[in-house]
Amino acid sequence: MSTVDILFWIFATLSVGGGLSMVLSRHPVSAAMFMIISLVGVAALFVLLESFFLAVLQVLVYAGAVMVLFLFIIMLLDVGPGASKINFSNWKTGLIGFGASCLLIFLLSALLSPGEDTLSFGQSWTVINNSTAPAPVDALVFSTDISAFGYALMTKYMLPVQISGFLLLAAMIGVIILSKRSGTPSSNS
Amino acid sequence: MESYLNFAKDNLWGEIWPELTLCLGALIVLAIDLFANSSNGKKRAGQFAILFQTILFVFHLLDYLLLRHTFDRESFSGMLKHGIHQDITRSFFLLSSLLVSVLAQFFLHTRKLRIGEFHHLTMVATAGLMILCQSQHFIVLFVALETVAICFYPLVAFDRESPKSLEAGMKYLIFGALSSALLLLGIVLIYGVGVNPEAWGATVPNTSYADAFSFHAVYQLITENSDHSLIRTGVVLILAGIAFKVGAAPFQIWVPDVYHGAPMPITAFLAVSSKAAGFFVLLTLVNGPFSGLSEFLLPLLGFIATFTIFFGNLAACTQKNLKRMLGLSGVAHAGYLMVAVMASMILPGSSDRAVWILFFYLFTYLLASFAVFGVMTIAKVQNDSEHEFTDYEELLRKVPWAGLTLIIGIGSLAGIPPLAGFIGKLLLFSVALEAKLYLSILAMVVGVVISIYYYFGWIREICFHPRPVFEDDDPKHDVWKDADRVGFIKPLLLSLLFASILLGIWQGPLGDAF
Amino acid sequence: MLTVTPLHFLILAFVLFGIGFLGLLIRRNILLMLMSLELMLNGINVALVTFSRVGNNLDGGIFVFFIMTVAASEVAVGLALLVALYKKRKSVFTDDMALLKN
Amino acid sequence: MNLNTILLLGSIIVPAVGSLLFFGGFPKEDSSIKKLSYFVFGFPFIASILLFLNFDPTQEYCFEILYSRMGLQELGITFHLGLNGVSSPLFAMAGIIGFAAGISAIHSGAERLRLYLALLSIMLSGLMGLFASVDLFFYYLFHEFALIPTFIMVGLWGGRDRRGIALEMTIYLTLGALISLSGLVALNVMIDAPKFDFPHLSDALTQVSLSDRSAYNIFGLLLFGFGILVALFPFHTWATRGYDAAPTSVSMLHAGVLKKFGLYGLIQIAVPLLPQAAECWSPWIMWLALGNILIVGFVAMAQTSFKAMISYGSVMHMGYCFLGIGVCSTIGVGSAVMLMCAHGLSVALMFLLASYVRRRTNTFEMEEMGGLAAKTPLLACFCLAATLATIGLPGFGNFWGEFGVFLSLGENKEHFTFLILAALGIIISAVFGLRAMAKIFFGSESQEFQKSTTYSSVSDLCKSEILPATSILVPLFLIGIWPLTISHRIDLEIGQRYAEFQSQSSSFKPSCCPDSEESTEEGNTLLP
Amino acid sequence: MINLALSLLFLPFVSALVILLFLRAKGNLASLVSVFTAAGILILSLLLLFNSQESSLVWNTTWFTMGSWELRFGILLDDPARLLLFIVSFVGLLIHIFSLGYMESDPARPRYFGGLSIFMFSMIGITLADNLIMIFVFWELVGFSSYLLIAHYFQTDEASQASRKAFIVNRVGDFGFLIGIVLTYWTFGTVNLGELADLADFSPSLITTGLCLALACGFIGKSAQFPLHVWLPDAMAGPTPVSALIHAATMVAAGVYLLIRIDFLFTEQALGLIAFLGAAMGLYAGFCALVQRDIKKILAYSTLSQLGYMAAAFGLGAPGLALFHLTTHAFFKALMFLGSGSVIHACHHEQDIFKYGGLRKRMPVTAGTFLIGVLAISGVNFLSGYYSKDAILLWAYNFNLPIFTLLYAGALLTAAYMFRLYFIAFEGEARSEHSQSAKENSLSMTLPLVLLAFLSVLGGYVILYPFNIGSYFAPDLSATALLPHHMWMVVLGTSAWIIGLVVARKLYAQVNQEDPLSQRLPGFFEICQSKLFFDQIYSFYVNKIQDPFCRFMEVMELLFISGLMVRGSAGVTALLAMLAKACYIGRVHVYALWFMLGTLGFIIYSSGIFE
Repeated sequence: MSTVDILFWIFATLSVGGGLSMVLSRHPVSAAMFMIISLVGVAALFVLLESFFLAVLQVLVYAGAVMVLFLFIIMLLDVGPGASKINFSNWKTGLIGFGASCLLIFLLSALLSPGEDTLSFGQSWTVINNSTAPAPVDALVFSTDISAFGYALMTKYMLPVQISGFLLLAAMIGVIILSKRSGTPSSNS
Repeated sequence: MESYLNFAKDNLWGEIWPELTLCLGALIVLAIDLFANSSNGKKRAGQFAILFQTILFVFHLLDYLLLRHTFDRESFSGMLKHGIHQDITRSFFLLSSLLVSVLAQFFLHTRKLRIGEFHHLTMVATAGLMILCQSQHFIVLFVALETVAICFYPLVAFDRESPKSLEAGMKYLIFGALSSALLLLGIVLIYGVGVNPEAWGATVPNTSYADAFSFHAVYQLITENSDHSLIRTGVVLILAGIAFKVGAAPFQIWVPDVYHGAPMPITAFLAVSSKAAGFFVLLTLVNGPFSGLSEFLLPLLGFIATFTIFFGNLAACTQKNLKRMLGLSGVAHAGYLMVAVMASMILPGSSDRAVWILFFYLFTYLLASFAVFGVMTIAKVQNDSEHEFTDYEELLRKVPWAGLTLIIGIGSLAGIPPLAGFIGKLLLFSVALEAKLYLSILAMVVGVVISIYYYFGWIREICFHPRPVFEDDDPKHDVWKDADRVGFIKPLLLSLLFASILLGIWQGPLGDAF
Repeated sequence: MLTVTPLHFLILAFVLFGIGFLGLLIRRNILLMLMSLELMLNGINVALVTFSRVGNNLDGGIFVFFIMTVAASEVAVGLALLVALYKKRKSVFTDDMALLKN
Repeated sequence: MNLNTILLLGSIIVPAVGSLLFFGGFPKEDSSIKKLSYFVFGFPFIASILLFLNFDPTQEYCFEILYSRMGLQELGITFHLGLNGVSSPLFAMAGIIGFAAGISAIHSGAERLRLYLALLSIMLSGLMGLFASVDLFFYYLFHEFALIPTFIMVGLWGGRDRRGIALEMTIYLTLGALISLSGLVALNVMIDAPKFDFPHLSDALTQVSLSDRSAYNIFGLLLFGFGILVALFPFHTWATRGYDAAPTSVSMLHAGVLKKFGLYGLIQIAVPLLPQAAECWSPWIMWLALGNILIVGFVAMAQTSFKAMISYGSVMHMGYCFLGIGVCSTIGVGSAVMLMCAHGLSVALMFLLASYVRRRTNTFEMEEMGGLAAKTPLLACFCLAATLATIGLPGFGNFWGEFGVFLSLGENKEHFTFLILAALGIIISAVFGLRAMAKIFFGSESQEFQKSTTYSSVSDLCKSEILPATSILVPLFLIGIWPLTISHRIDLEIGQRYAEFQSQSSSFKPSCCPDSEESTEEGNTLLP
Repeated sequence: MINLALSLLFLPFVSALVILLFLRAKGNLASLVSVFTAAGILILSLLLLFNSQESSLVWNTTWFTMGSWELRFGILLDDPARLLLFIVSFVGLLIHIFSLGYMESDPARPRYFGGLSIFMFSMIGITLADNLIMIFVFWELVGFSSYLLIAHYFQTDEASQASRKAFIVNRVGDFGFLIGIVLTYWTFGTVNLGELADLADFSPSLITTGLCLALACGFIGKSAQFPLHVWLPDAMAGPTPVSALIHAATMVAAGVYLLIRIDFLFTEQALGLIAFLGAAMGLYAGFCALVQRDIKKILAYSTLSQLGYMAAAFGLGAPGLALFHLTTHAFFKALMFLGSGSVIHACHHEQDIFKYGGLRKRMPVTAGTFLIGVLAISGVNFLSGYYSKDAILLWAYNFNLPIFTLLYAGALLTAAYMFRLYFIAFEGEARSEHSQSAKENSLSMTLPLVLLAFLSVLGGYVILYPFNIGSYFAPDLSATALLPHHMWMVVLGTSAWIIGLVVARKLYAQVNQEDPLSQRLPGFFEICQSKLFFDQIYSFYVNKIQDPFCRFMEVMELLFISGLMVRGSAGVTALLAMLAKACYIGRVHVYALWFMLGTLGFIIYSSGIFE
């Protein structure tokens, strides 16, 4: 059992446990806190997978921005545990949901089984340290180098990046529409 | 860094000029809206949007019909594909967007809602839809899909003073996000096998495409490994994501609620553009990357189609609320269209009949839906979400042109000859027969017969004498006051009506394709 | 205990996805539903990164980038909707969000 | 394009244009509405009769019009009009009934008359087109064209429970139309003829051989689809309820003309194209037809309302047409066509006269009438003539059709049961027909009638009422006394189509006697 | 020649059309047109009869074609046709003339005379038709004209009922006739009478009992034979001249004429059955006639009985005798009907014979001619009835004793009820005001009576018939002449009418308003009165079986087709629709469950479980 293994189990427990606690917690604030734990766990897993840039993004965007937004809204709306009537409206739905989710996880995990025999992941589990290696002509090779991301985004994925720009604009406008009082002066009355 | 430039060498932005122009137009609309002070100025933003889209539509038609007869080509490292199908879908979305804008202009004005933002979002969404249908790459597909979705969420909830509208937006958002999660999971599974086939016991395809998200690569992967369970699961999950988009069972459940709450032009937009986009993507997928799995997918699609037809029609029968009814009837239409998709899988070929028939059907659906939603838009129902049968009593007598338009629109949706919708259904029947999809035809026949109940139930209200009103009933709010003063909408609806009739009798050169 | 393999990461990813789904099914609080959705996307991200790492391919990593973007915008819009809805209904619970039904 | 083709096209287009004018509110004054509608309904009437007279039986299709750029090239759809021996009498019939229905509509005094006339002329246009279409797609299209206005008209001007009935009728008919449409499309797809019209399909069938199984299935679809549209026995309830509720002109056009759509389809398309399948299905057709004759006949006897009785009677007589088709011989099918023409005229006349009766008594209930003949002898005359025509008295066209059907049933020994049971129908129809006559016109006046408000003002038929009734009765009578006018062209046409059956049926025993085969042949040599 | 025949056929048709279309309001003109038409018919038919030297006139033209079936409109003027043509035109004219007087004050004269013309047209059609289908066409048409004329007084419920009954009962007979024609066509390949005769000669094996019995159904219906006889007495609700023309002289006789035309198609068994039925009818009708009070009903039953004689003669293989009796019967029965018409007219439409009495003094011509009719029908020696009826009796005596017995009993009864009628109506004292005030009618009514009386007397002398007319029954009569037991038959025949006369004289010479028989033999009277319950049986069938059955069918139709099939499927749809609707409860997490289940389903499907 290597260090990586130990770290994996720790972070796996963190993320899954955080997720479960989030789902089951009573208070929205604590749910948000558990969520942050889970997200940080996932970020740590990204590190284990040597995707350092994504790990950073994960912490910044999710744990930093999104969850803060959540907390902000929770505070704004002032929904405490008192406002939450019951978490499971009735145990039947909860049971069905729980069972269905377990089945889903089981099915998805079972899918991976054909790989087990033939796959020995240890071989491909080498630390990649080729930050300076030139990108290949026909494929984007995995790289820990942030610049690889940058280059890829600005060349091959230029179009999606541009679309994302509009996506963000649309989201922004959407939020404005929903938050700002009606734009036409006449409707203020 | 130079090595990366290879990827950028065919970023041919000129190929997507309509999308770019549309986005530019959207920005200009926003700008006009921003700098306009008076309500008149805001209105001008809308007028500009309509004008802009009209010009773009005409110019786009001219472009590919007269200037550049289109041929199949790719750009952006094979992420986009352009060709006659894509040009047709672009025109479809442009037309639909234009009609939405026109209806919205009236709708927003009467409801005193924001104008600029609405048009902006509509146009961006349309651009996203156009990109979506050209994409040959899962990342582009996903991003475009989400752009559309992100535009739609606020649009559905546009009337922020109405809890129903907001609720519809919320529901749409939750299920949209859920379905995109399913779609993503599917993509990821396929990607996982694609990047490392040996690890999953799959055959390595002899491919020149190193990008595992690319449709070409996926096509080769799937052709080589058509019985790989991970791939199959990925494919069905992607289908689940798209089934949500088109409103096919069992992911149809959100449809009536969202249609119910959404503002009328957006209901139309959802019903037409969003659904059509789903089908265009579905066609691209099942005839492209997933074509190796036809055998496996057909029974599933057959089940989806049948279930969708029955569920949509049956649930629509009991609806009193017209928007819900139309939503469910749209579900049924998705079922019919699913049959066309199946037929296109059975009868392969790049420009096979089934695809054209699907296009034609969607086009007739567009004409009919906008006729119906157009008339519903001009109805001054107190609450936009609550259109009831009784609001349309004796419309034919009160406002003859609107009544006639509505009847023709409903008739075309129901597939009554000699309207365009009938030709669509006829072609669908013929192609389904050719593909020997007898069970699906049976389901379609039964479905259409059930649908007569609610379609003609509505026509009945429009034509016939109302039920007797009792003294103690509240005097009804006059829905049809000033229905003649709707400006540009009247000629627009009448031309839709005319087109629905004309296409039903004479298809002319359009028919050559079938 | 076995050596950790990519399989573990994948199973973890699916577990996260499943927990997210579970949250969606059993929670009535829209805030928590939105969080659950985020959790699902996180699971996908883990899977994607694992595949990307194992397949030695950067496309997956880049996809994660886009997914994060999308997730963030969705949350933004969703929360804005929630606030607007809260103003109308004074509640963040789905039970109070059932105006649209038969 | 000579005069005949102009007449043919005109008889479809004039009503369509007329309906547009009515919709558009073109003639403002009542008098000009009347003038226009006389023209709109009169033109097809005159044109169809002229075309009937100009018909040249030697050609396959007379007065052909062909426009092939209608679109849908893959399905081979073209705009192809023309008349043949079967369709020309039916076309004339449609013109005649259309005229009568139109005139009665003009004088019906319905509310929103302009809309009524507009819808009626759409219907007429569809009916004229239906029988003039060679192309099967347009044949179907025109049918629906005529069908849709019935929904609105039943709902707007119908009788009791009109809203429900209009919807029920439409759903039912859509079911039938869709089933038959899938049959037609299946035929098209499987045969894959270059054009979707009858001559091309039958040409293509000689090259492509359809498997027995699919031929059987397609015929089944066509049979039940068309069967629903024609009110074949278990699917007849829409008709009886619908006609009962429909306004007069609609009942006339629907029961008289539109319902012939399905039979026409079976005769022109299904049976000649799929003869083997027709043979297989023929027991089905015949048993169900017996259901029409006997069961619906008995139900007709139980009716107390005059109009309901007519509705049931009209459905009952459809059974004879089906029997004729079920026999699949020239005599049977030809007689069925003959009966279609005559039945259309007589049923339309009955509905027309029922409306006249109602106008005078304010009711359809026969118990509340009686002795009307004393006040309205002319109406009684017309009604008697129509009733007798319906029950197949010689001198009216119906007789020839029914007799021919009976005759055709005798050909095959296996059909003897059908012959006996079907012939019972002549008694059944006489019973209810004459009972109605006796209750309405004969006997003493009922107390309800004497008390009714209209009692004092009851008068005999006026000119505007006589005109439509006469225009139907005269042709019916002419066919009856000189049937050769239409029988020879039907014979020529059907004889060609059913030549195959003729050769097959010679292998049947031609007579009912076990040892008669040789002796009949010998016997034939004796004939001059 | 042929033009003559065709104009003969269509003259009354044109006349009917003219009257019904243009002369609806002009009673006098209409009646004149009709009478002149009848006169024209007589002239034309006489011209035809005396000009046609060939044994038979054959002509035809295509009328209807359909596949292998070609129907020709043809004329066959052979011996029986000539005779019937003569009877129809001659009796027809007389009755037309009589009607002029009888219907003088009727406001609906045009309808009446139009109906008569239609009848003449159809009757001549039957006479001349050269094939079975054509006969059937005119067969139905006479049925129709009979319906029309019976319903002349349509305001009375009686006429309305009777006309319907006549038509429907005739239809029942026609049902068999129709099937017979169809069978004939497919057996012989033709329905042309001439060709049929040739074929039947050539291959007798084709003839079957079933076929000819089916054809005979037509006869049974039209000639009102057992069991379809019920309509004829009721048909007396029509005007009396109509009863004379249609229901005595011509139409009902057409059934016999039909049998004669197709006699070559009959087998032994069929003939035997017809003979037996006829003889039984002769007796049965006699019993019924014995107790009737209505003068026309007595005559109607007497007609039934005489038709029975004709049927018996035909069944015994002597169609000539049947036709001979038909001829003489036409004369004397028309005479009696017209006589009764004259009485009824004079007595203000009083028809009960017990309300007459003493009419001999007031209406001498009517009474005298009526007596001649009574004597003729009773078979008084040397009158026409004597020859025709006794010939039949002799024939029966020689060939079939049981049938003879029946017929002879019938002959006794005939004399009894006829003399009963005569005594009650014409002798004694007037028993009502009407009969007291009765006066002899005008010339237009008495002239036909006198003419017919002459014929009733002379009609039996074959020698008087021109060859063209009497040639058909001549052979059979000469065959009868050669039979043994002539003298014995004279004795029997004479004793029959004398017994009848004596009994009637004894019973009915002095009567009140009551029938003396009802007091003397109440049981017998009741049985005769009941007419063996035929009417009750039929009305039981109609009211208790047919009507409930129809209502039952209606309920079944409502229940199973409208209800179970149509509403049922709608109900199932509605149920499913409610189920589908119930899915929409508006809760997000329930909707999410759909997604979950869908996803699970999809994944399970992808695992290949369903393959």
